Amino acid sequence: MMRSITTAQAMNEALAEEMRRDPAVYVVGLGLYPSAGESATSGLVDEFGELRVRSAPMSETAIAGSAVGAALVGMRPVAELHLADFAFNALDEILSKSGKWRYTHGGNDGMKLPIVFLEGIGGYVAGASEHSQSPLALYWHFPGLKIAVPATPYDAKGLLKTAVRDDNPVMFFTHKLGAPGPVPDDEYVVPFGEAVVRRPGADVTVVATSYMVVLSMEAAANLADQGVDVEVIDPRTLEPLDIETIVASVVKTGRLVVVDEDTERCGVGAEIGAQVMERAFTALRAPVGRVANPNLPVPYSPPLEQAVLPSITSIETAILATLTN
Amino acid sequence: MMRSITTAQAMNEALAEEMRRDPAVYVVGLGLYPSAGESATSGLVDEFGELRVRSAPMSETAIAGSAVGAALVGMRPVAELHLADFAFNALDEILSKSGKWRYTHGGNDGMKLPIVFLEGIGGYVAGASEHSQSPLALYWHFPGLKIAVPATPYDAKGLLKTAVRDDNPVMFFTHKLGAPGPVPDDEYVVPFGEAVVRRPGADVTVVATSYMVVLSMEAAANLADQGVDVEVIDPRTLEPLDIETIVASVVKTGRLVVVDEDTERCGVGAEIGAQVMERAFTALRAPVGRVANPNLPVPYSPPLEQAVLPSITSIETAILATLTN
Amino acid sequence: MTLTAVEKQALYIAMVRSRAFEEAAGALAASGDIPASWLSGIGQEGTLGAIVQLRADDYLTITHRGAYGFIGRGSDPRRLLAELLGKKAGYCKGKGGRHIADLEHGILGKSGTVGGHAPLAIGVGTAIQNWGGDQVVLSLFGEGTSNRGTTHASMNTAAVWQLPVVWVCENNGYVGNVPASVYTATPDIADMAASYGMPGEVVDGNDALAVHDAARRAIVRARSGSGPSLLELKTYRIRPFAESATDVRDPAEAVAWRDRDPVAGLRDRLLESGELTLADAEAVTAAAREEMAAAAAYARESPFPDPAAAFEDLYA
Amino acid sequence: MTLTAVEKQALYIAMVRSRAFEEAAGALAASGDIPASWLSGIGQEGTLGAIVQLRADDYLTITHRGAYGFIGRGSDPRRLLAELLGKKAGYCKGKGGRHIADLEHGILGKSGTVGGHAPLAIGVGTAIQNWGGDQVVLSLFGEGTSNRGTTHASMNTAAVWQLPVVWVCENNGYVGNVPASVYTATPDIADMAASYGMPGEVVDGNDALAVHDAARRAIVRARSGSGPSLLELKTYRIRPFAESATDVRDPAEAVAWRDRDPVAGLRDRLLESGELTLADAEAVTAAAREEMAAAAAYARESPFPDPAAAFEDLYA
Ligand SMILES: Cc1ncc(C[n+]2csc(CCOP(=O)(O)OP(=O)(O)O)c2C)c(N)n1
Ligand SMILES: Cc1ncc(C[n+]2csc(CCOP(=O)(O)OP(=O)(O)O)c2C)c(N)n1
Ligand SMILES: [Mg+2]
Ligand SMILES: [Mg+2]
Repeated sequence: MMRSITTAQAMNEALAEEMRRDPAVYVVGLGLYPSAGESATSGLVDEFGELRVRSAPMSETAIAGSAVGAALVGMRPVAELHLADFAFNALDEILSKSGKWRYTHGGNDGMKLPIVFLEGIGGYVAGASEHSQSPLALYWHFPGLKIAVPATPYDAKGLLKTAVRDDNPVMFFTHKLGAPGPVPDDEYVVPFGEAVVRRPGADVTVVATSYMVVLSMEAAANLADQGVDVEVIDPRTLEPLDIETIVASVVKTGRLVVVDEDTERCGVGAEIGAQVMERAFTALRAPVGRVANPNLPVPYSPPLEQAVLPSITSIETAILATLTN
Repeated sequence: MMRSITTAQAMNEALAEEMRRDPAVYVVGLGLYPSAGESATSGLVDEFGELRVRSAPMSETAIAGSAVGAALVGMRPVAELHLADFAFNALDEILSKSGKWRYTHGGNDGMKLPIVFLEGIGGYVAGASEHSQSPLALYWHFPGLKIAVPATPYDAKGLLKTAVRDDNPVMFFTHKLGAPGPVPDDEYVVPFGEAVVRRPGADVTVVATSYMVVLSMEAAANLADQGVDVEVIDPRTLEPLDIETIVASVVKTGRLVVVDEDTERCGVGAEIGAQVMERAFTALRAPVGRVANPNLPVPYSPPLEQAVLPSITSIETAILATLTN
Repeated sequence: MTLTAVEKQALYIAMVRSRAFEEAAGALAASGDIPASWLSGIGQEGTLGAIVQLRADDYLTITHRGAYGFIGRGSDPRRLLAELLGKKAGYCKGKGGRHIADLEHGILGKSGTVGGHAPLAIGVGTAIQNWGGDQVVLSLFGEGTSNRGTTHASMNTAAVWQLPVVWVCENNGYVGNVPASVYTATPDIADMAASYGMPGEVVDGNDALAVHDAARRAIVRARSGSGPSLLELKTYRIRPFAESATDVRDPAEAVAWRDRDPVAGLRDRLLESGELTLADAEAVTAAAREEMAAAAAYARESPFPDPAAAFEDLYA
Repeated sequence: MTLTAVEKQALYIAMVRSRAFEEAAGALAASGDIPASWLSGIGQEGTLGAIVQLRADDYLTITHRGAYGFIGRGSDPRRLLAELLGKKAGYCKGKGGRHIADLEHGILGKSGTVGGHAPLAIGVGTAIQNWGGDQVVLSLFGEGTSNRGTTHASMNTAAVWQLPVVWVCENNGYVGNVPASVYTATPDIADMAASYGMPGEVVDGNDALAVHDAARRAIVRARSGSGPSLLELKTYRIRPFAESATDVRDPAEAVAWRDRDPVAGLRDRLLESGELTLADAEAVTAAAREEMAAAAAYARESPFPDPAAAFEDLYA
């Protein structure tokens, strides 16, 4: 059986299932109860109690850092940091105390850090510069973190379950926007490192994650009317990255556009472009196109925000540019 | 007249000169007095007093954030954050309160943020994972910051003076290693955005900053013996980046290797490679080579550290690889 | 030092204008004219008792909540509302939305992270001290925000450097729907002052005159170079966390606090003492409502910025 | 509760072994065998009064300074020194250097940023509380580190959640060469406890028995589920900030504090009370020196890791 549910509901189910399965799993975050409205953690406190659904003082540092400490002694924390913008206050904890900790200590005594950091990303909601960011490249740049970027409720649920079971710190990013989608009743997981071809095509490869998949699919549909056959690939996780699927596609199409809501410089597009160049240099018939935020803070006013963030139009333009090149 | 002085001495001179020139300039940082040994701030307190050479409590957040507040009301702070690794505790202040602040507020009433953030970078000194990082891409990824990465005492002095006079936040990175070098007695400044060709060459373009320039020059010298003519370009500032000089070189050589001590993923090499691909796709005769930390924390033990960080050998190998490609 | 009748009237007018602004902003949020949400400060206008006594050359750091900081400092309501509507005429040309700066009135901008202002406040204090000026900076924060490390590091630094900062914690008892007992271990945030060897005082935040009095002492202290203080104003947020949010707090609480409305409270006292007539009070309210209605109309009619403006203002 | 003679002797032995370890590490730093530097804890061994009474299943978060945490918990000096020399046999296979973890003895690793451990400590406390265990976590930090936001946010959280954490501030009066008055506004870090409604106590950190006594109360409190406490140990670092650093402190200070050496102090008291004989004392010292000399030899002779090992251990 399939139902159509939101990403938040899908994540809520994933957390409840994993918390039932494993008593070491708990959730910690700001204002987790009493809550109003639907979120990934809504209602969990009723089933699991206040120790396993911990409403924390207002410190991202304490939330993220406590997750590290608990993980080191055998718990499996899910740290809800609300927005990626707020998590800048916890970057020492996330980058150095989580991502680098195991390696720094040589994996002492089988050290493990099974932590999931939940962060909301994305603009298009007039959130302005500090409630709209999608700093994927920030985390991908640093070693030791896995990175999940689901684009659908199905993937959000399946990837979150995988994240909770992973013995390493996982950054789990969900976008503020996104439609409900089909999710099976039966349990399932989505493995890390397996891209999905959202739309097969022969002319250009588009790589996109999260809400950018939605925009890219629309752009691809529009271009199909003009006879341009776009293949849209959603890697679902950036780390590990299913570069093989991307490279195979580029070998076929000869052209690549990476669509990313984050700022462009040293971004996801630069990295995927570099990896593709390294592996399929001769296949590339045009420079890798990058559709991204042109290195600006996200402005508040809707017309300005539209000008800065990727749009269906800007994706179409970039795709067409790789064809004329 | 030229003297040979260290980078720390050169920076010390730059700070003293700028503090004499402009009473709005002041320095704030951890443990600035009493100090022992030579640093960029040594002795300044004797001339300028404790208000303009502020020894701060041990909080990078307070140091960086106070610089923002002071800059907003007309001061020109130089915030000494010691090591880039420690500055992770001040990333909300640096990324959001400095880099994005002016844009977020639409430049209200001519808002300016003339701040210099000093950060030490670099490995090769058995500093281990949290005293060895060079997170250039972290800062380059985010909007609104300028980035200076001097490779010589000459540039350190001249760029620092430019940084202090700039009306925008400038990240100023200096490496733990580096030899003394010639610095004129007379006053000078080094402008932002002007690359230097450290070594002209016809076969391959190497782009490197900071201590990577030293290693790249040695690699180039070694390869010259083998008949490979390497051009080494030092951009000196990443933001603004003198991409024209780099592109002109690649148009000439057809081959590019970017050497960067930072982690590779979403790094400086990916970005420069992407920009070159966008502007000189047809000139590229081989994929852009990246010599960087292969996405690992910097390990402590010297043989391990050597295996992870760029070396003269790994640079030579990468250069030769682009030639055989 | 007691306030003159004129001073009290001025304070009252500021509170009424602030309330009227909040109501206008709330209406614009409800009508969807504000593309994001609005975090109402209704019920917390007692804080104006501190703000109105700042000098023109003093500084204020605000929070995410309410507009009394701007109104109390003399910002233009039209440009405030234009900003909230994302219009070009706004204080930040539509780029900031709730993140408003008004440097002319000593308000340096709004941080998206709560607690982001405290480190900025010590920077302003640094500047004042280095110039040898006698200005002060008044720095507001919520009791939830007291949890953050920035609050601690900044208060400590202000105390060590003896900076002219007046820390004002507006304790409205909640972070969103979560009561303070879930995130602070002691009932009084003012207790933090002991860690820094500075005065700490609990004040009835809904009594604007009591706030005025306590703030006066702290401001005098700061202005004279004797260093920072911490005031904790006990108050209550009447509206939900944000206009877009659902309130699950016990409604009886709001009812009880409404009886202690800081605006009505001051009005009643001034009427009683004869420092305000009923006619004057009504005129003040009517004028404020009219002013804010005009500001709302101005904001609504004002044009959006040109999309090309998105590419301006990053660097000075 | 008074300590038995055996317990006092055990404490004394731990202190002597710690001192001997420090001396060995200092010598290896001086000889260049340690590729980086060493941050000596000589003079601060009184802290062992708290550490030695932890149970085998308790936890400890250490600081950047000294090795008494490891020695007091039972870590192997050979593997500690091997790690400092970057050898494969070290606790972190040479990857960590001063950043050592010994999970077997409840030491979870070392943060490169000071103050990085406090948030970890509350996570360990969370785990204990969720399991319903009666372990405690003892969390050390320097008085300079008290300035950091992590310290505040973690103490507040520990207090709100009533976690079994014993916070121990080792106040040695300096951050590098900078005296405490330059970075803390009050003389006593213990004052911070008031902000969190938890007990705060100043203790003579060079009196290991006094430390033991105060820590015992805090540990009992934590173990029984009554929540965290803060102890401040007044002490002094005899060596420079790091072995590689120049000391510009007034040498008279060190002379005065040497007279209050915690190791010699305990020895003298035990000799006086007859709980230790001079012969035993000498034997303890000789054995410790021999043990640490052997450990140093082991570390020196031990092989470096294979460069290929650099590519292991990132992910579990
Ligand atoms: C660092 C950070 N974390 C979380 C948030 C989300 N947030 C916005 S307002 C707020 C509540 C702050 O509570 P308090 O300081 O008591 O102020 P109040 O809303 O009650 O006025 C929170 C958690 C944020 N903006 N910044
Ligand atoms: C976040 C951070 N800032 C700065 C440093 C550099 N540093 C290492 S130890 C130290 C001094 C800490 O002082 P204190 O807490 O009093 O400990 P002590 O060295 O006196 O034992 C500093 C500043 C660091 N490691 N981490
Ligand atoms: Mg509140
Ligand atoms: Mg100290």
